[in-house]
Amino acid sequence: MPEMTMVEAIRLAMDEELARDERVFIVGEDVGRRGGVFRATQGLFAKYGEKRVIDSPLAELSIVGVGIGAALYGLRPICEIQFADFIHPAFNQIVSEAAKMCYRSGGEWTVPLVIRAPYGGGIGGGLYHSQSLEAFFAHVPGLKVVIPSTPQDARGLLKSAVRDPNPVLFFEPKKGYRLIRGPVTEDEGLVPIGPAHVTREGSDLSLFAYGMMHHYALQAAEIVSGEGIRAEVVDLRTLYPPDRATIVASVRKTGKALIVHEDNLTGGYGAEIAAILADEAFTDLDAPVRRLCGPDIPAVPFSHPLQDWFMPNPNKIAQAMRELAAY
Amino acid sequence: MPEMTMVEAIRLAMDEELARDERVFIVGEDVGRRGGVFRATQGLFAKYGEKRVIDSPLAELSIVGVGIGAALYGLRPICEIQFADFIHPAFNQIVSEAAKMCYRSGGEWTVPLVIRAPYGGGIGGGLYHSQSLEAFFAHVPGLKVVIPSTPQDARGLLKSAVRDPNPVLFFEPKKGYRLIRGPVTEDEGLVPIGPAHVTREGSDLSLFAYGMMHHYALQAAEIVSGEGIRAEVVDLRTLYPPDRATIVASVRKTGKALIVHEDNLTGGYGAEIAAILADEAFTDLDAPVRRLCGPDIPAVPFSHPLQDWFMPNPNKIAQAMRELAAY
Amino acid sequence: MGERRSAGRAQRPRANGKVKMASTATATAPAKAAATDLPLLEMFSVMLLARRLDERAWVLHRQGKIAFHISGMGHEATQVGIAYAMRRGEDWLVPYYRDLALMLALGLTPLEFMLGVYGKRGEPSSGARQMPSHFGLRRANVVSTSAPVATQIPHAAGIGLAIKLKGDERVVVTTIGEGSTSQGEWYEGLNWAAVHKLPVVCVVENNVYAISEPQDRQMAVPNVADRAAAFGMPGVVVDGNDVLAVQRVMQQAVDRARRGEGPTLVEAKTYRPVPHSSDDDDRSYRSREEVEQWKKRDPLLLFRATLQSMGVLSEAAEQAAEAKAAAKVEEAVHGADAAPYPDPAVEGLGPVYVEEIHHA
Amino acid sequence: MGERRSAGRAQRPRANGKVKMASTATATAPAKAAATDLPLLEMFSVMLLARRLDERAWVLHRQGKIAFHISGMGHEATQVGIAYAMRRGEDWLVPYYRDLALMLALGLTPLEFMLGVYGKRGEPSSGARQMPSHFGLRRANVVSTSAPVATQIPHAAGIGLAIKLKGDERVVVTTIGEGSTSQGEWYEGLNWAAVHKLPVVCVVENNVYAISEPQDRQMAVPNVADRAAAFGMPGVVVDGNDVLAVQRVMQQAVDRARRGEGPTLVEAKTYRPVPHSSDDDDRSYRSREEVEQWKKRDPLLLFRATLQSMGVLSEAAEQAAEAKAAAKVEEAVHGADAAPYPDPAVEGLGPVYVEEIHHA
Ligand SMILES: Cc1ncc(C[n+]2csc(CCOP(=O)(O)OP(=O)(O)O)c2C)c(N)n1
Ligand SMILES: Cc1ncc(C[n+]2csc(CCOP(=O)(O)OP(=O)(O)O)c2C)c(N)n1
Ligand SMILES: [Mg+2]
Ligand SMILES: [Mg+2]
Repeated sequence: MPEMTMVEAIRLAMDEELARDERVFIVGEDVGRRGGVFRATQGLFAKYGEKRVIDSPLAELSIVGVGIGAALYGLRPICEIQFADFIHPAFNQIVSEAAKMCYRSGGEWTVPLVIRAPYGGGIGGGLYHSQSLEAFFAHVPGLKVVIPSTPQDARGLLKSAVRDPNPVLFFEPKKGYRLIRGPVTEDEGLVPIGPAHVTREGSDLSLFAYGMMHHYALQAAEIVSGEGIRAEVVDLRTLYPPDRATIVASVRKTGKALIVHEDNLTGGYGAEIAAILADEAFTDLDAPVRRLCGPDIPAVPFSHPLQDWFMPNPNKIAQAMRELAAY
Repeated sequence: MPEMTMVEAIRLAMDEELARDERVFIVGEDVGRRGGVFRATQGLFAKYGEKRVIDSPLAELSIVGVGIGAALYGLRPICEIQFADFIHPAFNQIVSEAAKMCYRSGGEWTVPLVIRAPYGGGIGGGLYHSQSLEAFFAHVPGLKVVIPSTPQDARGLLKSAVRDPNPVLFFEPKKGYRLIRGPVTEDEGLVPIGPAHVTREGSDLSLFAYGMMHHYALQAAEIVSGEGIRAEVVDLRTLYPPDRATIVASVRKTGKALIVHEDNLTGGYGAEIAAILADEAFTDLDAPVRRLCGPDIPAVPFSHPLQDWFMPNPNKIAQAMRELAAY
Repeated sequence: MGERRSAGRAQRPRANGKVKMASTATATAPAKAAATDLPLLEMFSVMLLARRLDERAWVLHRQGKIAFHISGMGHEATQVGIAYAMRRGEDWLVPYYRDLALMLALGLTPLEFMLGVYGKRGEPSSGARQMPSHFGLRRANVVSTSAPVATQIPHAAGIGLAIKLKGDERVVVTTIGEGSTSQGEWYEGLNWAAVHKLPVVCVVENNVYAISEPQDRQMAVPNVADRAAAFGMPGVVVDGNDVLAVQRVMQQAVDRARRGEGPTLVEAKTYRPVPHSSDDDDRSYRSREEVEQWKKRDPLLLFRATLQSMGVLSEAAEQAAEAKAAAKVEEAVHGADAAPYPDPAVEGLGPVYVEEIHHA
Repeated sequence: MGERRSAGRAQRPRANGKVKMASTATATAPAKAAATDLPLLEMFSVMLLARRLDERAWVLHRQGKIAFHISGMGHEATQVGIAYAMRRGEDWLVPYYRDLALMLALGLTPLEFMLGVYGKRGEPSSGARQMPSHFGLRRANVVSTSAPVATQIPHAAGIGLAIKLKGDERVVVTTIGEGSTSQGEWYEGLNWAAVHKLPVVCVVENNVYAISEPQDRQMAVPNVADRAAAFGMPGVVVDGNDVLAVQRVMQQAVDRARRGEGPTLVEAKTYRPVPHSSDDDDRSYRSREEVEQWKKRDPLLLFRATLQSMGVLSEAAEQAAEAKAAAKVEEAVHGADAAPYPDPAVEGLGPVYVEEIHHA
């Protein structure tokens, strides 16, 4: 079983899908000769040519809008947004158009589109190259929102996204592009969109996370296991629609929940997890539902001490776990 | 004390602010001669002229973007978005620019801007003239998000918004524009941005709502009061930053919470309220935190039976209250 | 000639929003010659049907039978001219809410339109989920459209890109109001079409107003077609009240696109003689005299006169067309009146997602 | 003449992204005449300082002392030409990330720049909250800028609107890359400026590439200035490597704006001789030969030659300027190196909101 990095797994998934289905094409800024600023599409332009890997104008709303049009015609576009932070110009196309097309036409028109966007902080990117934007979109019926945290999931979920008849927003934890290595199976390796993944079993409390934070959660769980705290870790993977059953089942077992994300606390994705638990797992809860998130400031600041202060990390998570376990 | 409708109170507030401060101006589609499609600016063009009430091109991102520029120069723009549903093209300007300007410049540059937008369903507007969009914005540090539910609050909060040195998103419950009448005091009538308002005291459960839903909540509370259920009703008014203290204090007293909004349930604003309660009021909760919201479909459908099915109403709320009270 | 390149003589809207219409005196002569291949009476009938249906919708609204109507009145020549330059069953359309005549020409039935107006089950655009006239018709390659203006333009570019990538010999036509060309969406979509030389024709139905705002609140150029220079594509102005002139200009643009020579921006100058929608009151922003002026250039009257002068439209034929339209309208209203409303458990709940795509 | 109206002879970038530069042989002669009023040596010194600071930032990056650098190299003539057409303390600027020379000309100190590059406390644009070169300088009327491209253009229009509404005699200048003109934000912002005849000058610093994408991936017109036709404003192409030509064109545009005659789109054709940023590797998208070509048109060398031929720049004066620049760079690096980092409790926590506005 080959080992590879996140970005290699993502590239592999696109390579496989381009080879499998001639309707698939990639469109975005610098995805062609340049192979993408993170090299996610490296080599694909040379291999598949300029009709399959298309350098777009520097204009996100039309990257998505043109993708929608091509999808309506029957193609399977993969749109790359260079940094998630630059997805906002396309907000109207994503929320008003891609997400609502199926419902508004009674299923007559559908948008089989993937939007890939590197997201997240800790890479010295400052306010506009570090954002976590899942909360904006994990609220939009008609969209699916996926965040993988391992190479195997990245490949398998991206392939599923390309084959999905609905629009899928695929946020990639860019800090993990090269940092995270892992095995990738040699089979088709599809991972279904929908189910969360319990990546560590435990009985004392449940840790919910995704993307880079899922790795930190696992590390934190390891740290506190030496102190006798048996944490269960759930990699949410598909944020929208949320996998309510897995989330609730975990807290049924552990009675305590800590949710971790990089995005701001207030109105963040963790709020929905907490709300699900406060309703559906109410009688199982033995402690307040806790959230460890980015502070409520506009985004991750640039200078290193500020960035470090903003970002959750294994030690901060471990500390929150200790407090929760002691509750 | 004069009685007036919501839209009259909103117009009055703008009239007063235009008269008070010559830096204030209005910009938006059809706000001039036409007086706005809801007549919110009626008469102001005639009274203040085309330099204070400016018909913009049909382009929301630049309505907001130009407003930001004018605010940076020292003016006090009130931008009207004709329907909240059409705010999405301006998402980038609001979220990347207006909200982050102050922080990113260390307070050197600030954006004293008001964005008014009629929102909400029940008016036969279908998918794109009925949306409730507060959840997208009540997650953005640097913005304030306000939703009034009475003429007095509408006037007082809008005047405060115009005087606020920060960008304020002011969502107006358009179904209530003419439906809701109420007294408006003859004094300055400022209502501070920030505090929620307990509009009915009760001890059995807390109802959290805003905009049109606040009225329905009051009506529902009245319905069930005959059955011996004493509901407390909280009009949230300022959604962001949320008034955590008032929210938690109410549930400290009642032990139960029902949150009502028109917007989709999953990832809606109610999730944050539930999350706050699941953390800070955990030991006070006697029942699951319940949310009564629009279903998770893209938006309010047009045809009347579909619209009625989508929208919360006093009876639906009363029923949810009975269930919660009986828990 | 009813059309001209945009660089030609300017047609500057005055501050009060009035546009001096280009004279069409010279437009009909060459049009007649070229028009012989066209099914002129059929075109007239579609325009007439659109007008009568539209008028009836206003009446239904006044009677309180329907909640909302947004009208295509005045735009019939532009739209039927567009339709008769397209290859049915081949070419694609990404329309906007005024395109009733265009939709009828492409196969929308009067009953289907009325079902939409009534918000009844079976309305093909959206199953009555959307407001009326938010068109879409899969069987006719007409893409579903929404309310936020200009979002359709990038879609048209994307369809054009897909046509090109697949090597199909198709063209995609998209329509939009002149006010909506102020949106960045319009600019970005047409820029794509130009950069990639896509088979896209964008028709701006310039009716002088965007709700209350006259053209000069939207742009500092006299013609929308002047904006084509920004993209490096041809821009053509045509008299939108002259169906044959529009048809001819569109045929050139569509043929050009099909030959792989790239997109064209067509501006059809017309007028909206009724309020923006049933929610609008246009008295605050324009005079009655200005509106009355329009009647002299009512596209239906102009086309009737042309056909009469060509000897194509006898009085009997016109009466027959009127009778047929009236019957169709009546039938549609009855059908829609009798039709059931959609059911929340069916049309309400979904589909938010699909499991499989059955088409395309 | 170093400039020309955009309708003039086309300067089509070839598919490989190369642009044939307009000859400036005729540009210097009239420039010299007009230039006598300008502080030529000062202008040269600013260009030189910008270049040396910029070079040092690349070195610091290679040494691992700083995390990121985005360069203005090659753009010095364009930017200093802009600055010397503006009224300091009066006119406003909404810049973009390449504008180091422009910022220095308007009063940013070398230390302030270096504090930004090091992410140190006291950096005036953002207190080191933003990445380096995301300029902003309240005391010089330079608005804070962000990373998403083109968002600054509507701001400039809004500042122009405010200037006009207040009746001030000011002009707002805004800069942007050619690739970023593909954004709807750019279109909408300039459209506003045109419709309302605002005192706005938009300068496109056309360096042929947007990261890896040559101009022809962004637009099907040979000149960005051609796009001015869409707005009904003048579009001017100028040799962006010729500081005096830029200054002259800018002076005309700024004067025009100040007279209330409306906005101008200026396209300065230049080149980026270095990678997009310290994160970029440009070898995948252009040849070394192409980059080498640039050296012949390095704006610093061109201006030096001009000044020498004018007899304004002696060898001694040049050496003095170099020595001064070197000393300033050294001092700035030392200052930044020694400066403290920002403190999360201070610069991290806020201000997210303000209670009161102390300015404007
Ligand atoms: C993004 C957006 N903003 C505002 C509106 C509200 N609105 C609906 S139609 C319209 C005017 C459109 O004018 P124009 O483009 O000229 O088309 P016309 O209606 O005149 O045919 C406006 C402002 C909208 N539908 N979408
Ligand atoms: C909205 C947005 N999308 C993408 C980016 C990433 N990005 C940064 S600079 C750049 C290229 C800009 O090219 P151009 O406008 O020509 O300016 P130049 O850098 O060449 O001066 C891109 C794609 C961004 N900053 N903002
Ligand atoms: Mg119009
Ligand atoms: Mg460039």
